[in-house]
Amino acid sequence: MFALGLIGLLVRRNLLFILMAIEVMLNASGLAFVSAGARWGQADGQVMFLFILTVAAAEVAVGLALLLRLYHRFHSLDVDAASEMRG
Amino acid sequence: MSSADFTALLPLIVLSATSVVVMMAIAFHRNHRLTVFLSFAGLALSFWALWPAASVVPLQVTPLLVIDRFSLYYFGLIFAATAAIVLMSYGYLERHDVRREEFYILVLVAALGCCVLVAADHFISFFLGLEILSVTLYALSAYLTEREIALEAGMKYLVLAAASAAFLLFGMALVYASTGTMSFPQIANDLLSGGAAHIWVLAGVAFMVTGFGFKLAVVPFHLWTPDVYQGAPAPVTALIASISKGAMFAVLLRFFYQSGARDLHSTLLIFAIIAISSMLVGNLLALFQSNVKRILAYSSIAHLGYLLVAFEAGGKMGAAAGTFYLTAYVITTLGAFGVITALSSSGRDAEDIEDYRGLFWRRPIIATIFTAMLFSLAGIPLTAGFLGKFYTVAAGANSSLWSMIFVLVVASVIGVFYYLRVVVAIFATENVPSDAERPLPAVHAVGGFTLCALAVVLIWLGVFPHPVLDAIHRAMSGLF
Amino acid sequence: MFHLLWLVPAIPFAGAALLMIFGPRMAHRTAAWIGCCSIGISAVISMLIAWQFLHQPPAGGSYTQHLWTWMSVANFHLGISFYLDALSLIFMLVVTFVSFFIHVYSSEYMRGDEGFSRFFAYMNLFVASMLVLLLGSNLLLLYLGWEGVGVCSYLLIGFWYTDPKNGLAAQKAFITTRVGDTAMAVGLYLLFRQLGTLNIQSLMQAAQHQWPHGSVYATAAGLLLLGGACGKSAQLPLQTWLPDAMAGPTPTSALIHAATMVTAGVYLIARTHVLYSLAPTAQLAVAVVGAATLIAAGFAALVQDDIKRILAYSTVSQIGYMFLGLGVGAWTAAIFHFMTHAFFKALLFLASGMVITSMHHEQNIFKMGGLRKELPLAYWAFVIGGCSLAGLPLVTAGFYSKGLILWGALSSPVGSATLWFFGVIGVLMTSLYTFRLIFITFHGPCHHKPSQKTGWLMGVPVIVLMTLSVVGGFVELPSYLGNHPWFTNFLQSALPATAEGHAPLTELGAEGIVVLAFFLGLGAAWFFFLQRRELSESMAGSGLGRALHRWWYTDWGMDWLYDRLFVRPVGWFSRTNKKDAVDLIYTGTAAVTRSGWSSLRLTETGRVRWYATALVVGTVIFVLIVALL
Amino acid sequence: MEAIFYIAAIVAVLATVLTVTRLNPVHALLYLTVSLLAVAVVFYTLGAPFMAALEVVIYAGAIMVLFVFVVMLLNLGRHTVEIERSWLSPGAFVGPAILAAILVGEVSYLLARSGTLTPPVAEVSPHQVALSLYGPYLLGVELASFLLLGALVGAYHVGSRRAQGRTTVGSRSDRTGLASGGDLVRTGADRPSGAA
Repeated sequence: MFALGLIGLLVRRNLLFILMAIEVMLNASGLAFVSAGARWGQADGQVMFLFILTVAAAEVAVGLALLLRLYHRFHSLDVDAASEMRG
Repeated sequence: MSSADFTALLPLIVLSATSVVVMMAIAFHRNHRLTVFLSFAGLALSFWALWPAASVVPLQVTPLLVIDRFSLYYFGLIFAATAAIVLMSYGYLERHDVRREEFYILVLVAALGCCVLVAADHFISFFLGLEILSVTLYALSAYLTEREIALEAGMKYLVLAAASAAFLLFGMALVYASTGTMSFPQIANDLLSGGAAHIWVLAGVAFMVTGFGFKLAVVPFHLWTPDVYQGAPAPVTALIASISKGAMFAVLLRFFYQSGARDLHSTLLIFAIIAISSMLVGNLLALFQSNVKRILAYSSIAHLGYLLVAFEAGGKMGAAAGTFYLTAYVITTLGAFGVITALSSSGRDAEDIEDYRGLFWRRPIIATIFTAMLFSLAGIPLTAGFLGKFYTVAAGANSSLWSMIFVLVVASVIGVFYYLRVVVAIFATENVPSDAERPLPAVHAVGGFTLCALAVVLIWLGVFPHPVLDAIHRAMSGLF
Repeated sequence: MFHLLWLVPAIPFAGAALLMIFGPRMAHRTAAWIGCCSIGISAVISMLIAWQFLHQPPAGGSYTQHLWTWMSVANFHLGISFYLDALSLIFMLVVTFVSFFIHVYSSEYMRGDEGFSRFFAYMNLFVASMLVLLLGSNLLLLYLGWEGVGVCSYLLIGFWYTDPKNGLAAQKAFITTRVGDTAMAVGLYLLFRQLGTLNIQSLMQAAQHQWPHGSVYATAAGLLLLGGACGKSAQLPLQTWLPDAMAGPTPTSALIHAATMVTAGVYLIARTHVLYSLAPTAQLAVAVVGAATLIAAGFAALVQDDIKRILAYSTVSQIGYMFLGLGVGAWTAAIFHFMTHAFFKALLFLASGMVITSMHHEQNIFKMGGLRKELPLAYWAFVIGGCSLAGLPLVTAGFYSKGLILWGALSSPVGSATLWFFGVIGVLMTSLYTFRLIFITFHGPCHHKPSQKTGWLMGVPVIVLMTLSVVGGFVELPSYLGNHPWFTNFLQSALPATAEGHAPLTELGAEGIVVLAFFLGLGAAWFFFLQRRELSESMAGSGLGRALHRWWYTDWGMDWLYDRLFVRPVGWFSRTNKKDAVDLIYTGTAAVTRSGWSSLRLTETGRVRWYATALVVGTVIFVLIVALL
Repeated sequence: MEAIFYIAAIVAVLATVLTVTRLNPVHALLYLTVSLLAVAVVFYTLGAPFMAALEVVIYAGAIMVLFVFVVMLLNLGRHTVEIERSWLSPGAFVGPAILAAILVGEVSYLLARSGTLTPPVAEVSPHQVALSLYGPYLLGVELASFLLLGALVGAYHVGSRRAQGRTTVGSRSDRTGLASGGDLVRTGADRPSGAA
């Protein structure tokens, strides 16, 4: 799933999809933590997942705010539209 | 938590309280000057709180944070750097027609994130610190929302930082899965006992390198640097370049030293590759660049490469050399971006090399400060940068890293070329634009004062480094 | 008192920093106060230190003040520390005092100039660097001060940077001294490499112990350091920059290009005298360079028409005397001449500054004349300074110091009658050109009426220096005058005594010949330039005279020679050999870096997905490394 | 139990594939939600029932709602699908897929080399999680609240549309006065619920 999220990140030009792909990647890492925690029978993995959840929410909040802003500015969600700086 | 715990955490508590106080103050009365004053006072108070904290260290505060001399040294660096950024931002934001006050909340929270990173010896606090820093930096990079390139910078930073954080997390999960612990020293125990799942740790560390490498902006994770440096407002760039990288380097030292992951062959190999390619690629990219912010971005890639040489050298000497280099680098970067901040007008940042043509004849003081900063970056004697490089080379030589030293020297020679290009532009006497052609904004007194102070500290460190070196050597007790 | 030593360079430095930062917004009056007071305080402290040095000499004749360690790695420690012994004390005293008077003078001379505070900032910075150069206990500080004074000299020569001619002169000075500096840097590195320390005193001790007499290393190091000294002190063959350096403001010429900086070479050689004692070849080279320079510059001075250029050539010539003294082992005599020269040459420059100001910045002496009545103070300053320079017997300082050098050249085992003979010819030349200058400028018909009168701020320093130019010589009385070598005795703790060898003449007899040469020159000048000016003009007008005049006027054609020898061949070489192998290395490196840059630049596409791909590729590679190992 | 684990895992992977490849954002979101629900089931089988619940409530619930909001706000409809089609050629998948495959291959190779880790699945009750969250990791909770504070202020600033030329130029900042301060207070009031 992590790899799938990665593919999504690399393939998509639409910022919305990229954000979704990032969510998938974070979720996959969370899954890894929960299963690792389960392996050791510890609560730590789940605690970490909880924080990942929080972080995911925060990132999405800022990410979507930025997305709205970009859309108003460029009238497109194409990330390549905003590639003025290079070289 | 005991009272000693609270004393040890006092600097962090004061800092967090400051951000809340600033927010409250904004809620009741929006005033730029008041906000700056409160932020600065809070940072000063946090700095003061280092002394009570120093009396109880080293202390493990909950499994998440460890407050020792190493942490306190970096706290001090972060507080001072943040205070400088806050003061420099005042004049800059005054010229911009945006909501100004939230900027300071974000800066304070970012500083908190850096402090958490520095004190983290557990994956949870490491991750949280990193994310506190990242999330605020997304917003800060795009702070001037009316600028397209700022939005672009924010977007690029967001996507890549989130992706690299996912890699980091995945690596942490692998390490956790194999060792069953998330605390750095306990990972070391597991590694020492040679657990069956040794290889998992290696794979996890390799993934984590991506997370480290992104924030440190080293090859091959460096591509975002110039764009974000260019797009973000100059004070934010200063923040990204100085304390964000500094805190990341601190946690790099702490993680790899305390978890014992530094002693793995493949780790050393990976970092050697990163260091060598960063030094070369960064300097080569900067060669004919005409945008000063991008030049500094590329040079920062190279500087992080030099820092990794100190990391590779290892031992107390390597860590101390790295810390000193970093201190010098933070001061220098703040100064350089401070000059850009001070000379930026409301429309655009002063980032083109042409903006600096003949600056010496128009603004001698600020031009001299900028020259001093560039000399320090180039590693010219009597500046802090020279001593940093000297100690790094000495540490490298001590560990017989001859190939890396060779690359370092070659890269430094290339580096001198582009720093001198800027210096030549500053002292150029021909085609100096007049005030009418290219008006220079008046330097705000607060920012100007900060710049002078930075220049003084730079020279002071370059000439009389001993107090700081002693502090660093004491700080190293936290790692060993 | 000794612990105040660090303040001596620190205060001028602080003054320079203050003036640089706040100068532009400062009233001229404040800037002048800061500039003069910092040097004044520094001079007072030097005097206190000297007082204590005389009354309670430190153990071993030297005092080291260790301030802090700059770098320390393993067994290599490099400290910021100052070293005071009789030699550096003399230099320190002269530098601070002469600087102080010149600063006072400048506060009037530069009045109303746009860059008033900038001037004082540079001057203060110069004094600070010069003191670091003198007091530094290790090669690094020495080099730092050495480069520092070079930079200040560059900045001050090009002080009026709006005139491109001044900028060119500054560049010429910088590049020429750079040639010497490179030699010196190599020499210093050689010393460090061979002897393993940077501390000058330990270096000298180590050299004495490790290197045999006539050792190759000592010779090489000595010659390389001599190269540096030639550059900074404007000795043959690197002397051409100094006359052009007169483009700077006159106080600058007085301080930097006459009294202090140009004698740094003398200081360097005196400081490393052990090397030269070990390497007779190098020492002989010093003497030959000195003798050749003093004659060549003497002739060049004879035909110049710019008042400051005459003085510049005379400076070159007098430093030639100092080198001659060093070269024959008359160490203390050279230092003695440095001191008296600082007094009278600063005096002459300051007086010429008065003349130039009142003549509306006219510097050609043939456009002056008859100024004796109009500018009595300047006239008397020139007379006293000139007499001291030329060595009027018994009453002037220059007579004693030059006499000591000449006696050393004749009597020391390293000296010879030839060197002495050159020196005596030099005396003749000196007195000839000095009095030519005085007679043409102050006597004869008056061409222009001087306008401005100068104030007391310019007058007082001139009077003080006049006094010093006379009494400065009485600290050392030769044997035929009662034999009171106070100065030599004082320096004995730092420099070895002049060895006495077989001399063909007695000291009194030799001195008699020198005095004769002086009066011969004076008489000739009086005859040709005052009584029968037309005679000198017809001589200069004849074919041979014109050729010689032209040859000497262009400083023996040195600039022309350099142009032919270096500038043009290099230009020709680079033009015709564009595709040469040597060139190919440079263009090749440039091309490689440039192509590296342009190909790497392509990676910065600005596309975020591409950046993310790089991130992933990096991760893949690193995980692969882990997997394979 | 094991069967459920594998079925849920396969569903999760398939749903994720579809998320990545869908052209219509709403469809993609739906598949993402499905994927998250499947992961919740996986959590349950791994003995983490509390996490399963949170996954549904926060991820599938709250975070997805944010996405839906944005999709609605921007009115992304048929037009988007067309654009997406033009952007998303099958060829575009090749490179990233290869990279991802290599990465997966490497990790599986590493895992295979070290021998399989038999997961001794033990249920970790919500009680245990709570004890450790508010015990040793209490500071983490505090830090998370600051993370949210930062995110909140950031999102508030970046998202607000005020800056676009509606204000007059002035050197003092009082002009927005208490009104926008009030904004912040109101938005700030959400903080405790976010941090919990």
